[in-house]
Amino acid sequence: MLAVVSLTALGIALGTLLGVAARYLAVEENPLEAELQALLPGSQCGQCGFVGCAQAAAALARGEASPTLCPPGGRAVTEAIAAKLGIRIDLSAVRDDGPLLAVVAEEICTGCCRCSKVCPTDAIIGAAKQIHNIIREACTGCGACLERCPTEAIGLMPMPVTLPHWIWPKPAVA
Amino acid sequence: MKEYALMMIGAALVNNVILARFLGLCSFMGVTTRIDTAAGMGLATTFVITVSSMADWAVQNYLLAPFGLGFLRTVTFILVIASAVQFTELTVRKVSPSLFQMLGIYLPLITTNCAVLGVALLLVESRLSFLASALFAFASSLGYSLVMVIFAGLRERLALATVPRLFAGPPIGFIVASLLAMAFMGFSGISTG
Amino acid sequence: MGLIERLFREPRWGVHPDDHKRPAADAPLRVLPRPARVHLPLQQHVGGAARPVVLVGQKVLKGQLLAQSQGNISAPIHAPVSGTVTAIGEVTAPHPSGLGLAAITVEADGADRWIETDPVADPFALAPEEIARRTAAAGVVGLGGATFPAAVKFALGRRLSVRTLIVNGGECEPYLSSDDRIMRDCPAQVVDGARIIMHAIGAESALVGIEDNKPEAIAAMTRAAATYPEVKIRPVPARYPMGSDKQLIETLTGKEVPADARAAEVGVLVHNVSTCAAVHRAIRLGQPLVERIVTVNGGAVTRPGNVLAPLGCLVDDLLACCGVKEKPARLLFGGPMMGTLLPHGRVPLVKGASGVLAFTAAETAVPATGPCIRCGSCTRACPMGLLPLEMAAHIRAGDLDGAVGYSLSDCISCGCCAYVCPSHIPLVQYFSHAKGELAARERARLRTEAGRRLAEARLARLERDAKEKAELAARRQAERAAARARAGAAKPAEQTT
Amino acid sequence: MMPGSSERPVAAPYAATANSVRRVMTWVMAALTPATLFGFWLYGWPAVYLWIVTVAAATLGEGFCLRLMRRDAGPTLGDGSAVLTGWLLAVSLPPWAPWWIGAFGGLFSVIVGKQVFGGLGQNLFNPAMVGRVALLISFPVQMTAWVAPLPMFSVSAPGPLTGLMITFHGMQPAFDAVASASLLGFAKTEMARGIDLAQSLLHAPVPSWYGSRPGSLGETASWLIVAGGAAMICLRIISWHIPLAMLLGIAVPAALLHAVDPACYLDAGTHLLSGGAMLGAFFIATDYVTSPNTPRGQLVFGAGCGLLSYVIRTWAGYPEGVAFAVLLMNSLTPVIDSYCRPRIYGRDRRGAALEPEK
Repeated sequence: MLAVVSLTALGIALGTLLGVAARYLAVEENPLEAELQALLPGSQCGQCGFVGCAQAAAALARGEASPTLCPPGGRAVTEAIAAKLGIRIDLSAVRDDGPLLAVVAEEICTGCCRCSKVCPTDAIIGAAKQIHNIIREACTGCGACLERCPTEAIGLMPMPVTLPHWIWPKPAVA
Repeated sequence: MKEYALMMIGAALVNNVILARFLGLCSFMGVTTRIDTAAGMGLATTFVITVSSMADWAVQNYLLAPFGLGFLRTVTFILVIASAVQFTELTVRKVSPSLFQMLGIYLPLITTNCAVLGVALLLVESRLSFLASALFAFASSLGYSLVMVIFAGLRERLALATVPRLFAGPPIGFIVASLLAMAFMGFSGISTG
Repeated sequence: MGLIERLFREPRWGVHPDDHKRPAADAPLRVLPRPARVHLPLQQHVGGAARPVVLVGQKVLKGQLLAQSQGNISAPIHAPVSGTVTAIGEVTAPHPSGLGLAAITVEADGADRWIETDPVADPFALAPEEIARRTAAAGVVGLGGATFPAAVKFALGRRLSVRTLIVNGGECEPYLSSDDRIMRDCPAQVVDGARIIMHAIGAESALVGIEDNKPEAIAAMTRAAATYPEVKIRPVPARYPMGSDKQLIETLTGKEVPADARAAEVGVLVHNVSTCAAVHRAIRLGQPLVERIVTVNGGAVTRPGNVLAPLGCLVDDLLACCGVKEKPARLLFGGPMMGTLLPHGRVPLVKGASGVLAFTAAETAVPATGPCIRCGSCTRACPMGLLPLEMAAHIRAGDLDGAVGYSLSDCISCGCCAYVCPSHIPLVQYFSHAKGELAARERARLRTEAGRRLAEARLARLERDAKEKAELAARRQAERAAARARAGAAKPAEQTT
Repeated sequence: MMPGSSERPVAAPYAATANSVRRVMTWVMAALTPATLFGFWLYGWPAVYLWIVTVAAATLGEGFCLRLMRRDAGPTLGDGSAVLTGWLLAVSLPPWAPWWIGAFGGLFSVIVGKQVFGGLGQNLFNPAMVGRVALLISFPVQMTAWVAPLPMFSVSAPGPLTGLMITFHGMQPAFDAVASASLLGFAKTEMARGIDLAQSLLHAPVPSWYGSRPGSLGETASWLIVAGGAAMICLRIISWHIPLAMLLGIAVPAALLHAVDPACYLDAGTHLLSGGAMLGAFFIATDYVTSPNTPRGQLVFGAGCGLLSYVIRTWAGYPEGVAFAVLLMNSLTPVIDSYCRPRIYGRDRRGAALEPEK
């Protein structure tokens, strides 16, 4: 009896203390989801399997998706998400061929305008019956246009290496 | 005075919680990937050990011993420790959200860190005075923090080393721990001598 | 050096490589025989590439503008020979990648006819802005290797009211002696150029820092500057990288340039001696920058020395002029410490190339890389006070952010660390790799951000479109309803009538 | 691409020092040679054999590990680091220790102390001291069996054959050299028996000025070790920071406590000249891999080594603390390194950009 009473008393006392402390030390919930969404490309391309970046961010925040989910974001986005979530991942597993660009094969393009309607960043220009073109600076390489093209005139290719973009190779480890 | 000093050195270095008593190995291997994290963990655990040891001393001497409730010791001690951990968790979350994130699951797990309960139980056995037990607990946890920080530094360097695949990961961690324990054996004999 | 000195007067930074400057430095200046054609890359400077203003097939005179500057930081390109523009296309860039670079090719006609120039008799009567304008129009850039447009620096100096001009005659790179040569052969031009720059930026004094391994240059410059008390010749200890801006400023003035800040913010501006001479020619003679002195040196060269060569001539032309003992195993622009590796000899001479080095296979042989033994040689040698061994260890493990934490951004790539490393670890390559990766990452981030903005704009547009369409539809419907109502109203009226 | 150059371009600088790991190791060995030769002379043939066994064990251990990892053993063994590890271990052993002490120590040093971490440059603890401490706590009897000096070629010294017997067949009790004690050990046991230093030192083994005293194989000739260390400092193989800080770290507390109570505490000179203080300060604590690499860090490290040596010698159970102190400070090296960084040009100590001074 004494044991029960003393234990209960102790528990109540400590619980009260903690309750008071919780009130004084309260913090707002971490707005993790919004922060994650800010890291994602935001092009809503759907390659991750979610409807859009907001849904992907929500899944990431719930821990239901892997940080490696975003192909257009590449390694950089994966790293940023992993850092935000505080998890370590093996980055070597993430395929990253560098940024990709969509290119239009001019001899096959029929100027149907279907691709430009789905491009999430409005990177495709061209009027009906005109050969379409892609603005390099705006293309995120998401590939949404690829499936839309009835003549398979669009392909992805790695961004060409130019002088200012050239990187010294990492020295071979002895 | 000299006895206190010797006792504290003994608790911190000679009978180090981690390296000589092999307590708290979970957090020793778990949160020592970075010096900052390990130092944070050390601080949090120092606080928990010191506070809960003092509280446990009071509980032991004014509640359990007078009423003959020795059989409730473990339960009550864990209750006290859990409360202290909860408090620490709230504080850390408020003061340093990044540390909170880095410590992750290991912060609430201080509750089950056997170093905490171990020190409290050791104190019961040694029947020290309140001041002495507070100092003993504090010194023990300082020794814990010291080893945590040292080990985190070593592991930061190990992370950059090209350890053979056979030993990479936990094996090399334990080898380092054993070498560290070997080095700490140099202190043996201080408190008794 | 005495034992006691070695023990107690340990220099705080840098290395002292074997300088190999002589006999090339002592050989009299030669002039390159006029090449048959020259290739002028449109980007020979920091900043935006120049935009061509000539057409293929057009006849040009020596000194005629070929491409004008584009953007705030840029420099024009002029024809170094008279002749015909034969192509505007790609040539191999002076870059280890061997990638192409847009260039104008001029076929020399052999006449070397100068375009009409506009000399200025008294530059000190000109407004400083006018000097900056003329310098910019002459295409003068930093000739020490940085190739920053000189006129942009003038404007910066004026804006931040710089009081001291530092003339960099350090030339600390081994093998190179083009600055040495220009100080020995035309000290008056250098001093005059320095005084013009002082006028242009409003500086009160000029300090000429010359490494003490060039006694002839110090003597010549002292003589030339004797009549101008504001120009002071200051010998500095020969120690690499004394020719680096930050180290020279600290040695001469004791001031330290804060991290991420420009030298002008501590009241000094640094210009190379060759740049001074080029400014002199641009203002006094009205001649644009079309030629430069370049050191041709290295074990594979028969008659090493300095050559006055038109820009755009090929490295092979320069080597042919000085003779080659054996096929060079490595070609460099600049010195061995920071120079640029060239993919082959068919690379045009650019404004920033102070030397062409041709090394034999024996000279290029390096011992195999070993593991880091943490000896700390690199730390002692680093003129920036960094920890190269830690940065390299983090980069090797793929932890670029860790390297950034060790202040990778402060690295000046001087090469001291890799030079002294007893394990011959290519530390600078690690750092260059990491800097490139970080820049690529930043580009990717900006790209992602731009993509997001575009996507948001598109969504907003689609929404607006849908809304407008809905409104339009609603209005149409309302109109139709109104019309029907009107018609309905008319009908009964009809019926009633 | 240029003829002769590979597909991957090599970055500047295209010049390199003549310095190499091998040269560094060779100089350290050269600096260690006089003290070692002195040890050979002082303790006779058994010392020579022990040295050979230890160095051979370390080299073989390294070669074996490299073979296991299928790496080319040639260049790695050629840099001399394994030999140096064995050598440093050998000179810190009791000169008449049985062969298996040297063999076990050499193998343990190189395998557990170094190769397990990935080889040269990756180890966290000084390999020689790892071996020494492992031996000391595993075989305390053999590791504290000191002999009185019996100079080679002197009448009572063991000859080459007897030396072989001593090293490989256990000690011969016929020699009166056996069962001597080092001064530190002597003082410690006498103190434990309640005899204060003023009394006990009267009949303590007297150290001679040139190092003829019982002790480790190569630790006794302090003057030769200091000479070797000074040579290394002049050659810039090591900097002065660690040795000076470490010797001060021992001498200052020793002098202070000796002044307070001469009956309880040995004087600073004795502390500096006995045990492994000198060898530790110049050859062991200065190991590149396991010591900090900034001057300030090295001062902290050296002082820590000295202080801990003194603490362990004076209060802990072991008579000699240099090896433990070095290992303990080795473990702190990463922490020291991360807090003692050099000031970066243009930044203050904390890494913030300086204010521009006009």
